[in-house]
Amino acid sequence: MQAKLNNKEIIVKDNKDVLDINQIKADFPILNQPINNHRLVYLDNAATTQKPKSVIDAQNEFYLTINANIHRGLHTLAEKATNAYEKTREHVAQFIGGVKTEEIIFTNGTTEAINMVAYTWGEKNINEGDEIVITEMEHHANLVPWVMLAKKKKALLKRIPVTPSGYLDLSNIDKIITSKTKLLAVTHMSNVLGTINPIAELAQLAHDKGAIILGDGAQAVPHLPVDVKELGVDFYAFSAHKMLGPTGVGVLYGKKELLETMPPFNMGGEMIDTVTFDNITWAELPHKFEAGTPNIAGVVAFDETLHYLEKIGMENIRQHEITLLDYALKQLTQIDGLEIQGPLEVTNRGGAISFTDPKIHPHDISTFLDSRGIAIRAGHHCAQPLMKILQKVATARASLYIYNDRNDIDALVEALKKMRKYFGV
Amino acid sequence: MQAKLNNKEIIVKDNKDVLDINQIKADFPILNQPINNHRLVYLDNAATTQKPKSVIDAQNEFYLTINANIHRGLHTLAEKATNAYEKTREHVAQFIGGVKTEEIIFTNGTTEAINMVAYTWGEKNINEGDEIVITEMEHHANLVPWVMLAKKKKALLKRIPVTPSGYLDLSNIDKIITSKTKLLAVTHMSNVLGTINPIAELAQLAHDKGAIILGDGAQAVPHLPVDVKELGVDFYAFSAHKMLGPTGVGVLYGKKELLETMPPFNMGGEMIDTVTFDNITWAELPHKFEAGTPNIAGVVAFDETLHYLEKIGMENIRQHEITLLDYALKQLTQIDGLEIQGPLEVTNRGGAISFTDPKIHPHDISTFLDSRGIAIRAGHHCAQPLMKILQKVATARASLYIYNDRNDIDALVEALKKMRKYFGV
Amino acid sequence: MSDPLDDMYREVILDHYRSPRGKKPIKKKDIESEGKNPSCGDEIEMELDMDNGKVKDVHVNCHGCAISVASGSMLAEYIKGKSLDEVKKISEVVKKMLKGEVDNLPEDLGDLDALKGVRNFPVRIKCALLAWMTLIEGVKNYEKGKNHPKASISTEDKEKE
Amino acid sequence: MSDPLDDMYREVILDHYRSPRGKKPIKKKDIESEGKNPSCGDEIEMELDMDNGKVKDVHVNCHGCAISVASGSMLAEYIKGKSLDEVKKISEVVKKMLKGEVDNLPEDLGDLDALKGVRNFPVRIKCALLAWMTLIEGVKNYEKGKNHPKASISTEDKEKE
Ligand SMILES: Cc1ncc(COP(=O)(O)O)c(C=O)c1O
Ligand SMILES: Cc1ncc(COP(=O)(O)O)c(C=O)c1O
Repeated sequence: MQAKLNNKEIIVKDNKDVLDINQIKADFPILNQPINNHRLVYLDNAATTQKPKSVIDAQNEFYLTINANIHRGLHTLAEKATNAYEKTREHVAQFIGGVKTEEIIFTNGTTEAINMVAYTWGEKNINEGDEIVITEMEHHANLVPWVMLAKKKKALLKRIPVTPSGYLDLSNIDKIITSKTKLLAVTHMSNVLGTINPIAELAQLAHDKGAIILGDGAQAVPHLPVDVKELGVDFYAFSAHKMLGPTGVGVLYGKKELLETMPPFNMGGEMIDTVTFDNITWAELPHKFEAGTPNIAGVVAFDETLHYLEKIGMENIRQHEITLLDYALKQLTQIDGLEIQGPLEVTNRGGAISFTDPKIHPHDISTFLDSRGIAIRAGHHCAQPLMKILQKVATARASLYIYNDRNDIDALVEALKKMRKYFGV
Repeated sequence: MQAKLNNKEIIVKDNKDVLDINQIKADFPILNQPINNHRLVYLDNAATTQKPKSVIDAQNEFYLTINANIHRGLHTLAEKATNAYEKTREHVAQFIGGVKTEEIIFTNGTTEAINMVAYTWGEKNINEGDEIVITEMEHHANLVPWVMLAKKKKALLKRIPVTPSGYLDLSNIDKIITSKTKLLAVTHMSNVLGTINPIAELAQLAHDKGAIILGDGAQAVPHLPVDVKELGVDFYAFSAHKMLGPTGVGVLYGKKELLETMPPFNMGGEMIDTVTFDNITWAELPHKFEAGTPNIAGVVAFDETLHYLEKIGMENIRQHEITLLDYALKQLTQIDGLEIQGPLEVTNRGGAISFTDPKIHPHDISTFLDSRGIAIRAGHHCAQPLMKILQKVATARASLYIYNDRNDIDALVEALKKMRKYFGV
Repeated sequence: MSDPLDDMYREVILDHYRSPRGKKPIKKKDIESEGKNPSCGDEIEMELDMDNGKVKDVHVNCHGCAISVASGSMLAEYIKGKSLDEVKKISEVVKKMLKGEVDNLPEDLGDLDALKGVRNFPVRIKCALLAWMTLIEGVKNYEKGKNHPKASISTEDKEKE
Repeated sequence: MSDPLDDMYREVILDHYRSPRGKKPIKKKDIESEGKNPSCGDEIEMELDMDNGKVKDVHVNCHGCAISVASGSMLAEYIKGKSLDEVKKISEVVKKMLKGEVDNLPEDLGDLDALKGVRNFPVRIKCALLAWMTLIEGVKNYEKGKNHPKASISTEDKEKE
């Protein structure tokens, strides 16, 4: 039973699930297993999500009926495989707001997508003295490539700070984004704090100074309705595995005008037009950026992933997470000694909840919770600079998705309440 | 029923299959379907291979029972997933001759593996005036990266020619590989001609001049027992999808001493040690070269792929293909007008058979065969320079694997015999 | 007749393939255009001798598969004597038909009708299109004025398609 | 007692965690070594005051999880008064035990025995190892001669492991 929502209106519902979670849970066979003699409570969704049966089946179906290499083949299977692969591209283009199909490039994940931009657009456009702007809450995937590019090109890396309550501090933004800025690379949603950043506003600021903006959508696309045209981003990257899809599939969206001027990244089959020993011309978009045999089965199964999400509805998913997040935060903030990182206003954040206990290391928290069947993540979450700013060596992180419900939160809260007693601190 | 083979002795058997093909065919459900009202005869194995049920099941099993992100997680699923992923790495290290596990880097395919070497080792070690040696029979994946690197670095790209009968012409090798040579990049088996190149000999020649050698094993590892230590290669690349494995998984083998001196390729999570905004230190091998979330499910299923191949035995697979190739060549050479490209000596070649008809374009050959259920490939096979040397715009290519038998060859031969009549030429 | 293969390789197609029209070189070349289909290796050269707004003579030289050769040959046969407007119109009609955007050719166009069978073989549509796209590009170029270089097209050029 | 968690977090481990030994800074630092566990963020600093071939005093400062802190604390308690040879021997024994290469500790080693429970939690073995690897590296460095800089180790350093 899916609730109808007023378009984009945000409602915190107190006593009712937006989604029929039991029905959804039934689509995920992995959830129906005991872990350490407890029901599995999977709260590590910011790391990777579980896959519904229909997505697993779609991948099987590909291998069992139409497996072939794509693009060059004239035989029946090759044609079917190519059509299925290209159908996903069209679907992705629709899913993120109706962009051109040739603006969608398949990669093996967000990390490769961002590196592709650094190696091609960055290599060509960043020069000595230029400025690249990132934020203090970036994942290493949207940080390390820019640190290294800045070093190599003698460009300046500047950063937008994070306020104590977990938001981007835009008070000095005029000093940070300047006419020297060439690129603003910013995460749409923080994987540590949950913060949803004002991408559209930042895009405007960047464009006003003649810079372009890359959005890291790894945590946003799975949890929010995303329209890259509304956001106004020039590049946008995300991973299928964080949104119920297969591992080894990612997407780089890039504006056609930009993609066309860029040199290719990896080189080999499919991405060339003509090749001699001296001279090479590149294939048209999007093929120019897809060298070699891609993860065909994964891309084909990603089509079903998008269908699954659409059937539930991204607005409903967002609404469900807000409601559950509200429920979770209300209880977690009551637990003795527990510190929550990141914004507490549910309408400005997603479902990644980082927390710490001054007396218990996050690893011990994670091990303790795991013994109760609860899967969370503990560590620096690939955001070491942010950890330093938070003055933590690590945090524990519980992160929500569509199959989580109040029972899962209750299990987490109950276990955390027993934890201090267990460790005797 | 698997024949026992004298170690590495090559025998052409006239009247007996080395493998129990019916039993093997039963492992591949996709083969059991009609294509255009005919039995599917899949002879496009050099492009990609079909997957046995056990490999498809292994991938399912991963998603249905232990799916989680790897390396950083402390919970039960994360630990199981990490162990499964790392088990494949150990298996691959064994499979190619017992190398160190940290010498095995997972990529998304051969193309990415070779580009990784170009972007890291190549970027660091190739300088103006240096020489890179390739051959005239390279696939674009082992050609375009070197053409572009040579251009960028003002290095000289030299090539080992191909003889009319399809072998590397080593008569002037002393003039080609010189003390200026830094890298020899050569395919172990040609995807167009089938030729198996003398990698060990070439490695010796390269090393004598102080150069290193990269072997493109995309066509060799699926079809031959390969021991990279015996071959003496410094780098070696191959793809899972061409050896019954999942799409989106490849391997770069690199000697530890080399990998250690190389800068990383893609940057992000998993491949760092410590990160600040100014300074970054890299993780140890092999993680330094595996940024972001890899194709976990694919890599895990690749372990089962190797088990499947080992159960049959790489020696037996080679023997089966030689026997079938011998049968095929004997008949194909009898067909009016058909020209075979590449060596005719079965012991020096694998099962990729390129052919042309002076009166019928390869595309028409392929369409005609497809209407009879026979899947072959027609085109330049990502080897445009070789096509020029062969003076063909394209060839038709039938390529064998373990599930092919004499019935498949008979179907091909019978159809080809009818073809000229059909086109009235 | 149930074999879709026969629907593509109709006798008239095979006839054009075996003895392509427009093979004879021409002297006066008002329109010059070349096209290629990189994934297939098909290549075509085309020259038109224009007289008083009409196509006086055509030379087509096509290396490729039966479909691309036959398509080029039919083109050569069809456009001879036609006005530039008629040429442009028929090119668009054939393009639309091959891409499945219209179902039938509007009038009786003789041999060209045989190209319909290609639609059942999506990967071969490019082959049939090559000659027509090369023609369209050549005409476009011609209309821009005399000093343009030879027109050229690749079937993988999305924008020009 | 069927919960393996209790087998790792034994009372003696939790006791060392709550009140770690070797916290007091020392003046004479003959051996200095630091270690870290980058994926966890665990960090340890260790100093040894050597006298006549024996460990006269130890200072261990560990920021990390219960296991790494307890392991460092037990180390501090155990090695005080031991000869360098004994220190080296016990370090290797603990390393082997944690990695599952030997089943039991050879003699009665008091609290150290409690570290066995960690073996059921493979991802936590690194945490227990950290202090011992840091010690081994410091001793190695010390034996090379006086002028070596402070030893340092990371649990992700394959070679040093
Ligand atoms: C010899 C050779 N090298 C490289 C490749 C590229 O492999 P992949 O497309 O899996 O990256 C191929 C596959 O066609 C090949 O045959
Ligand atoms: C915000 C953010 N960016 C990038 C990534 C990297 O994604 P992937 O590992 O799929 O490449 C992640 C995943 O952890 C993330 O949370």
